[in-house]
Amino acid sequence: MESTVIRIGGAAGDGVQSAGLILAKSLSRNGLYISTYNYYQSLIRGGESWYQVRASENVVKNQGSGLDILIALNEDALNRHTNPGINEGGASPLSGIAIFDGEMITNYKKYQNIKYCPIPLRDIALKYDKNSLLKNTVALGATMAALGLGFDTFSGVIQEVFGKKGKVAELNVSAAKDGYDYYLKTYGIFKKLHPVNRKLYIASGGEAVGLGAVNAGMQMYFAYPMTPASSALHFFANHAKKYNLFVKVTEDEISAINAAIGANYAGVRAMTGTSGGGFALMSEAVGLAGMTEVPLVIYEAQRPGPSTGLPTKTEQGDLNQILGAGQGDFPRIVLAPGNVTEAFDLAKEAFNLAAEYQLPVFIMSDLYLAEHVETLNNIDLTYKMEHGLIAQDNDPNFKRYEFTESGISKRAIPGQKGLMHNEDSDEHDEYGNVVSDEITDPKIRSLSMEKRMRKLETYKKNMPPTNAYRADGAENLISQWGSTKGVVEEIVDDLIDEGFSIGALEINHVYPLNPDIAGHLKNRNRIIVVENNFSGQLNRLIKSEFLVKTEFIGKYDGEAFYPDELKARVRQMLNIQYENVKIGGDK
Amino acid sequence: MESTVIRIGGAAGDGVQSAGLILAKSLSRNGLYISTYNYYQSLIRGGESWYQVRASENVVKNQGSGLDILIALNEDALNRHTNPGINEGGASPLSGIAIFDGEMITNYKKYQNIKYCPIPLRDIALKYDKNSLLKNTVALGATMAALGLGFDTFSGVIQEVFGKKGKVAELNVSAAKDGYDYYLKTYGIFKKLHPVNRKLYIASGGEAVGLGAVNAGMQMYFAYPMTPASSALHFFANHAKKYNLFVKVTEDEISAINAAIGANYAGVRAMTGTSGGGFALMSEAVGLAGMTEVPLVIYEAQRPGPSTGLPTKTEQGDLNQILGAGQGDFPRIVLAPGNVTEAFDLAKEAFNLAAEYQLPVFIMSDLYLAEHVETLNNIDLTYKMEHGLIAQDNDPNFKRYEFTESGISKRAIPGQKGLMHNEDSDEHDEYGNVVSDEITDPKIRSLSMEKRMRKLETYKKNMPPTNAYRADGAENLISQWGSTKGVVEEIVDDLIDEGFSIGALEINHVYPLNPDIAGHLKNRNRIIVVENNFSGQLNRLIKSEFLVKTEFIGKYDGEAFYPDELKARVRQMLNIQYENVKIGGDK
Amino acid sequence: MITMDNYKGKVRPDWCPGCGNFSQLRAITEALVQLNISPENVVITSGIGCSSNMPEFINTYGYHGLHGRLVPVAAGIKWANPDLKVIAYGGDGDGFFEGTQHFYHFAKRNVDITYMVSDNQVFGLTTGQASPTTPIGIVTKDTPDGNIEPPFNPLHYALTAGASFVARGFSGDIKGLTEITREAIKHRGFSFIDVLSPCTTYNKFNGYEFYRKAVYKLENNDKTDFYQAYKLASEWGDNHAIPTGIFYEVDKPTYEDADEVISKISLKNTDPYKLSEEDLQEFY
Amino acid sequence: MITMDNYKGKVRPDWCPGCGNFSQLRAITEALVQLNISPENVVITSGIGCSSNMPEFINTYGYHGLHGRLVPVAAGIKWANPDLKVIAYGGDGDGFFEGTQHFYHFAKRNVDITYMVSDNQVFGLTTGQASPTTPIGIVTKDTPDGNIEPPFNPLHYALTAGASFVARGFSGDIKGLTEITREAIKHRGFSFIDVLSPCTTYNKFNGYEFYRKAVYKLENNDKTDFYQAYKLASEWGDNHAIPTGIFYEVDKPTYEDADEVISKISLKNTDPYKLSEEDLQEFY
Ligand SMILES: Cc1ncc(C[n+]2csc(CCOP(=O)(O)OP(=O)(O)O)c2C)c(N)n1
Ligand SMILES: Cc1ncc(C[n+]2csc(CCOP(=O)(O)OP(=O)(O)O)c2C)c(N)n1
Ligand code: SF4
Ligand code: SF4
Ligand SMILES: [Mg+2]
Ligand SMILES: [Mg+2]
Repeated sequence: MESTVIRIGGAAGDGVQSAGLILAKSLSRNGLYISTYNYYQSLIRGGESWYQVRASENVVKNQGSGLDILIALNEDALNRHTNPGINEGGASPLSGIAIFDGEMITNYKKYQNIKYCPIPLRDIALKYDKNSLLKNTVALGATMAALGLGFDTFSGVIQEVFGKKGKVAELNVSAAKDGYDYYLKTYGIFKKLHPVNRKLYIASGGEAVGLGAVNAGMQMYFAYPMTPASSALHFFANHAKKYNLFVKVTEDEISAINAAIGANYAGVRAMTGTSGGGFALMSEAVGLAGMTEVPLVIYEAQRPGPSTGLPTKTEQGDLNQILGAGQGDFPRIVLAPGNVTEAFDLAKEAFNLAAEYQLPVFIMSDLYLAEHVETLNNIDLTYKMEHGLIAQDNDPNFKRYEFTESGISKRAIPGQKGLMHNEDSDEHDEYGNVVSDEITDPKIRSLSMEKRMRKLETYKKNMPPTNAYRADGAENLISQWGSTKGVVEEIVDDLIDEGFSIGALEINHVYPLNPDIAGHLKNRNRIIVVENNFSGQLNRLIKSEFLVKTEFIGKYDGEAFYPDELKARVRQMLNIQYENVKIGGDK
Repeated sequence: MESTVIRIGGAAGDGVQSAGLILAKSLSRNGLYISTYNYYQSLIRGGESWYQVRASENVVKNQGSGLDILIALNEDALNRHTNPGINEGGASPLSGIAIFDGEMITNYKKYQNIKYCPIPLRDIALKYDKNSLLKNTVALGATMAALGLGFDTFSGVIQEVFGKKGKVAELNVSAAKDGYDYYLKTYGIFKKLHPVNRKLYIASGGEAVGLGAVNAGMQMYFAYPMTPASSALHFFANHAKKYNLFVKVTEDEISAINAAIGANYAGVRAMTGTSGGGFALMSEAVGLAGMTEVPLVIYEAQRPGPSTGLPTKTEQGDLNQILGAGQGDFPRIVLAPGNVTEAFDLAKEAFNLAAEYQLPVFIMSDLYLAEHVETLNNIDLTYKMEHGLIAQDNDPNFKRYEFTESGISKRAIPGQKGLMHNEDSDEHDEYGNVVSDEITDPKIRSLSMEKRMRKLETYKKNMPPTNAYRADGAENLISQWGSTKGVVEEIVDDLIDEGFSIGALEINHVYPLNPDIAGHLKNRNRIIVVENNFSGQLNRLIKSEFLVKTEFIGKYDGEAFYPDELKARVRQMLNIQYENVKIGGDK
Repeated sequence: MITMDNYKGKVRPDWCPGCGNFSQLRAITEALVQLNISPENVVITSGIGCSSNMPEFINTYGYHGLHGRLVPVAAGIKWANPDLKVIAYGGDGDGFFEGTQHFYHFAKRNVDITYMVSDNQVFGLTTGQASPTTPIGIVTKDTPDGNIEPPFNPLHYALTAGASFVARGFSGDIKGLTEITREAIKHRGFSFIDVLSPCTTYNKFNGYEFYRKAVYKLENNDKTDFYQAYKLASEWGDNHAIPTGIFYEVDKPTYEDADEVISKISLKNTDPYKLSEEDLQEFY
Repeated sequence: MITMDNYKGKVRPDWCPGCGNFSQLRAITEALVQLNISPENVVITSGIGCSSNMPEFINTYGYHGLHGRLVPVAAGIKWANPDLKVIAYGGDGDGFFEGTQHFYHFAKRNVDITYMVSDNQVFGLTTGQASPTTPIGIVTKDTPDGNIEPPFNPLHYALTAGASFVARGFSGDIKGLTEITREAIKHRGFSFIDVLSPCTTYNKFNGYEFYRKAVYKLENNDKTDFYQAYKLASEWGDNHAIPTGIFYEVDKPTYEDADEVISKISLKNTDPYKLSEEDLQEFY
């Protein structure tokens, strides 16, 4: 797909990320689709950091391979991103123009395929401020010129971003203009992008989950800060007053989830969110929600484990944890949005599912999805809030856990007249009374287990169909879940162009698996499961559920898949003779 | 198998359990194998409770079906256990003799196949103590008479049990003798058991894990009390002084596991233990041990979930939780003893595995196994403590996390000279230095992941062969894990006698699955997986690993399988035409 | 008019004869009746333990959750719906071991709930292990050589945390306990009551007899004097040396008062915010 | 003779310029040197946070574990091997939020370890959210409308718990901090040091300037007077109103002294018990 990739590289503290965001916004305001990638360290200052924006007239599904424009804020960045030997977990080295301060950065190796465009960033910035803080703005101005875009849209963004600071905005606009003019005059347009007249929104996955939750009527959020779930926390905190949200950071994750359970039990939509380590602490309470049948939405943004792992990197390694959380068998639903737009949509869906089925519903994201910014595609703000089954006040026949065919029983909300009852983490009968107090009733126990588990059977009948992508009649199928959607779909397009017969299957309803997947898996030559983890956690689930042979492609170096990288691996797989997958070897 | 089942039924607080233990001990001292079953409520007083002892000259593999002698301590117990319609989760009603106080219990329904043997228990007891506390002892005396066993062995047990109380022991012996004589005189021997001249030991699974751990050199135990893990805690606490054990109950399970990690890191064998809910809280720290490669043995005694569930009942519902505990992929080993003897053996094995592979090793038990008492079979106290790889003091080339072929690297214990290093929950390089601080190294990250995960491949090559039972050439195979071993093996014997071609496969090394299992699964007509849970958690693992069709038999009413019950279900399955297992239906 | 009958639960309490929890059930019920509160507006949350079985035995809304987690659940409910009276009722193991952190932080926040602990100085439900309040030297199932863990002082803990109402009751004095409970429920802010509650089965050291002789009632203490309260809470002995009653009571803003949103509206009774196209503007 | 060089770590600290943690690294190292302790006999455990990266930067045994769990890890090590000096070093979020319960109960047990908190009143590593010690009103990433959570007083907490050594240091006074640290390490029992440690990046409210003017050194305070210590710990203000130094120090038995087993032997240096046939007798 025709697209342009611009990368800003520097050290932590250099303002790489905010410059990147301005760039993304500016391109988006030109009517271009964008997708970004944020590379940083678990470190406050120093360390390497970079931010990449990919833009196109068409929907941009991932951060992209290739690199057209590099803004290097220090020497290290210039050398690193131009060196063809260096490959940051799949990112491409530069083949295009390098924008940098030629007076500050002098010691670098020159490569043939690169046009070096030094600009006196600091000198220009010094005109406006003695600390030359506006260097980045100058460089961004130059970039807009290199892309042949007009100055006005860009200057609008600058004004908005620095607007609160009045004078500061003005200075930034002037500095940007100087950069813009200098570039145009000195080097001329590098690669012309064409603005499209349409209004596009951009957001990170964390913000999109937040927007979706608010759209779904969420009124309370409980959390303990943890990267990369914090983008949602910050979204809620920043919008608490505007959206009437109660946002509470508790002393730990255990408290957060128990408070969220209390709130949902009391009839208000509440969510909790965390990353893998914090979620581990929550796992006991997941079972509590499962047993007492309290609706609960849990947002889990993954980062590479085990343990503290790589706190600022990405991975999809927590599916086993989510599926295993809490002792004993109980129903749960796991959703995994494939991109920012789906993050919004599935957050909305999650709240209704929780209310209708009265169980814990997970929204699984990961650092890549949660923190990178992308164009929101077809945002629909309409929403029908499903309250699920609620008993009528004073209903004389009310049984909180009635054994129904669907497995779903009527709830009663504290404050409702004449429906006082007990919700119990101990096994209980239809009324909520504990079955093991005087004498255990093995029969009732079995019926209660079956009643709860039946909810999944009911749900399976009502699940939306699984998303197949160009998979009709394809000999080969790539299956994925979560944030690898975009990269998989893009390489499917490319591989079809190369003559391969291949399609994709996006499993964004991860648990329970939709029975319709069986049909999608049938009659394929090979089934490749792509996951951003080591062991193939979805792969294991697919195999146990559908007993099909699969091949697995994993990535566990902390970075997301890049299209070229993944394409090469899939192509290689398709080119070798199909051998029986070794039984028991899912790696 | 020829065996005799004796059951004592009463209310919580009636001393049912202690009477049962005396009975078990007395039969064991007669050289008989025994196995018991303990049925009680999560309630301190009142409520129904019973204790069953099964005895035989041959190895007794489970609690047994059938009921030969009932000691009913109250009316409710007499009526309940004689009623053929009542079936406590699989337990048999009485078909034999009922011993009870005919003056206290008068209101009961009579059944044909039962011989009613009223005895003035209270009157006899009153001779020795005005509160008639010795009733149970009188009844036990009667039982020994009914079984045609001599009085002396029994009286020896009584003396030992009440020995500390001097006079009390004497009174008990006299009361027992009265019961013995009364029964013999009035009713005569009911079913003669033949003492065998051999010395047999009996223990609960919790005690056996404790003994095994001590045998393996465990010196520290950290826990927070939780049924049914407490039998191990109490064992350790009671033997702390004798065995030089440091036993600490901490403020919560999180503290317990972290302290155990500290202790193991400091070079002392330490264990932590809990049940499912407590384990949920520990799950974050499991990943810590995995990442820092600290040896750690975790004892998890399951009870029925979800959540608080049935705290005094049994189930095998935590396998998913154990396999999923902790974010990200890291190696772990899961052992699941099939009986009390294996609990001892696998506890010993667990500590060496933890030390050799430097990872978390689980001993999974359940309430049935942990709390019921059984004959210890071939206890071997010899032990070779494997310390695993330890660096030499001042080794200049020491790399704590060296990338080795086996995946195992040398440890260094604090206090060792010249080996100071950092063990880190963040991803680290071979030296233990964090890889993400200044710049993340995707390459090192991948190598570290692979190094850790390689330990499982190394281990798979060294695993002991999987235990098959009469499975050679059998058309059908029952596979199981943990405490269902005995009941499965017994019904295999019976079904073979009935003419079926069937064998059993005991998977007591549950994770990773031994590759040799593939061979065992080959060429079977049907593979039946039996688990004491709802969803078939091992079944799922087998299917994903070996891609074989299986049928599942689950039990989730809080009780263990009884042989007759399970036999009937398997027989029925074998008798119906084999149909393809519905794909995706593991229930 | 609300009567005791309105609160009568459908399940008969299955505590052991003489168990202190019976008194607490009685005291809570009486206090609610005296305050004329309707059962549908009361929620009792609990942890896991003998004490925590309470919600089954009283006709209110009940949430019998996890060991140690009753306080955050209670706060979640209160924050969602300020019209409810929320009482967290649990054990000493429950609240002073497993839930240590929540007790402190929610007391500090001065959330408007009542937290009552049935302090029997032992783990009851798990059949008699040492609890955080078990005295030194006591032999229990997990301390066969005598407890060596220094006991936890619940009143000191609550005071230091900043609870605005701190009291101690005794199950043997239902009248006194009822009064304290009533005041606690009436109190605006975090009210904490530690109840000396005999466990007739597993606590063979401090039972009714001991306490009857040991306790005395606080009178004329300055309930706003923190240090006086703290010192009184240090008193312990066998001859009328254990004070009962309200140690500390001050009027201060609750967490709910300070929060921008719930100080103004009840979330339960307010429709959620409706997102509009305009709200997307910041993402443009 | 041990010198600073013996403790020089292989990894250069990557804290921000001016970060308070540099001072604590210095103070701990100097204290260990002054006490002539060999690096192989020191273990530093930590949680997760900027502060908790410490073990990487010093040449001792280091265990960089989980957020909030450094204290139980430290105790486990000490109980296994009494010959080691064990220092737990973490953040305020780490110790006063996530690890609240452990701090209290291990202090109560008076385990012989040193616990130092780098109290920067903010979550540093997660880029600036409110911590348990953030003052009311402060705007942070997760309190954009100003913090309303009442701050946690670490000294009160440690005192109430029963820590036998309670002190406060200031990163701007390395000499004073070193002295306190040395005394804490020497102290037998649980020693706690709260260090006022500026976060130059995220704490824009209480930095070096503020503290330089605000702190003063405790002199002639009666370190065995609990209430004096408690009252001193309540003092806070901007004009030499914040006391630093040792607030409380008493000599009392440690948990290890009370335990039947480890009061007598070092488990690390004792062979595990060897089971014999005789031990099976009780199972006969
Ligand atoms: C996470 C967890 N850990 C442990 C338990 C086991 N458990 C149940 S009740 C209890 C202690 C009961 O003591 P307490 O809280 O004092 O209540 P009491 O029974 O004395 O009223 C424990 C440890 C549990 N249910 N959950
Ligand atoms: C269980 C868990 N929850 C949350 C986090 C995320 N986290 C990492 S550091 C930190 C707080 C850091 O603040 P503090 O403890 O004060 O240390 P500082 O960085 O200020 O030194 C948090 C919340 C985590 N790593 N683990
Ligand atoms: S064990 Fe103790 S606390 Fe529990 S019900 Fe019986 S008397 Fe009450
Ligand atoms: S963010 Fe603050 S605490 Fe963290 S290293 Fe920087 S100055 Fe230190
Ligand atoms: Mg208690
Ligand atoms: Mg901090």
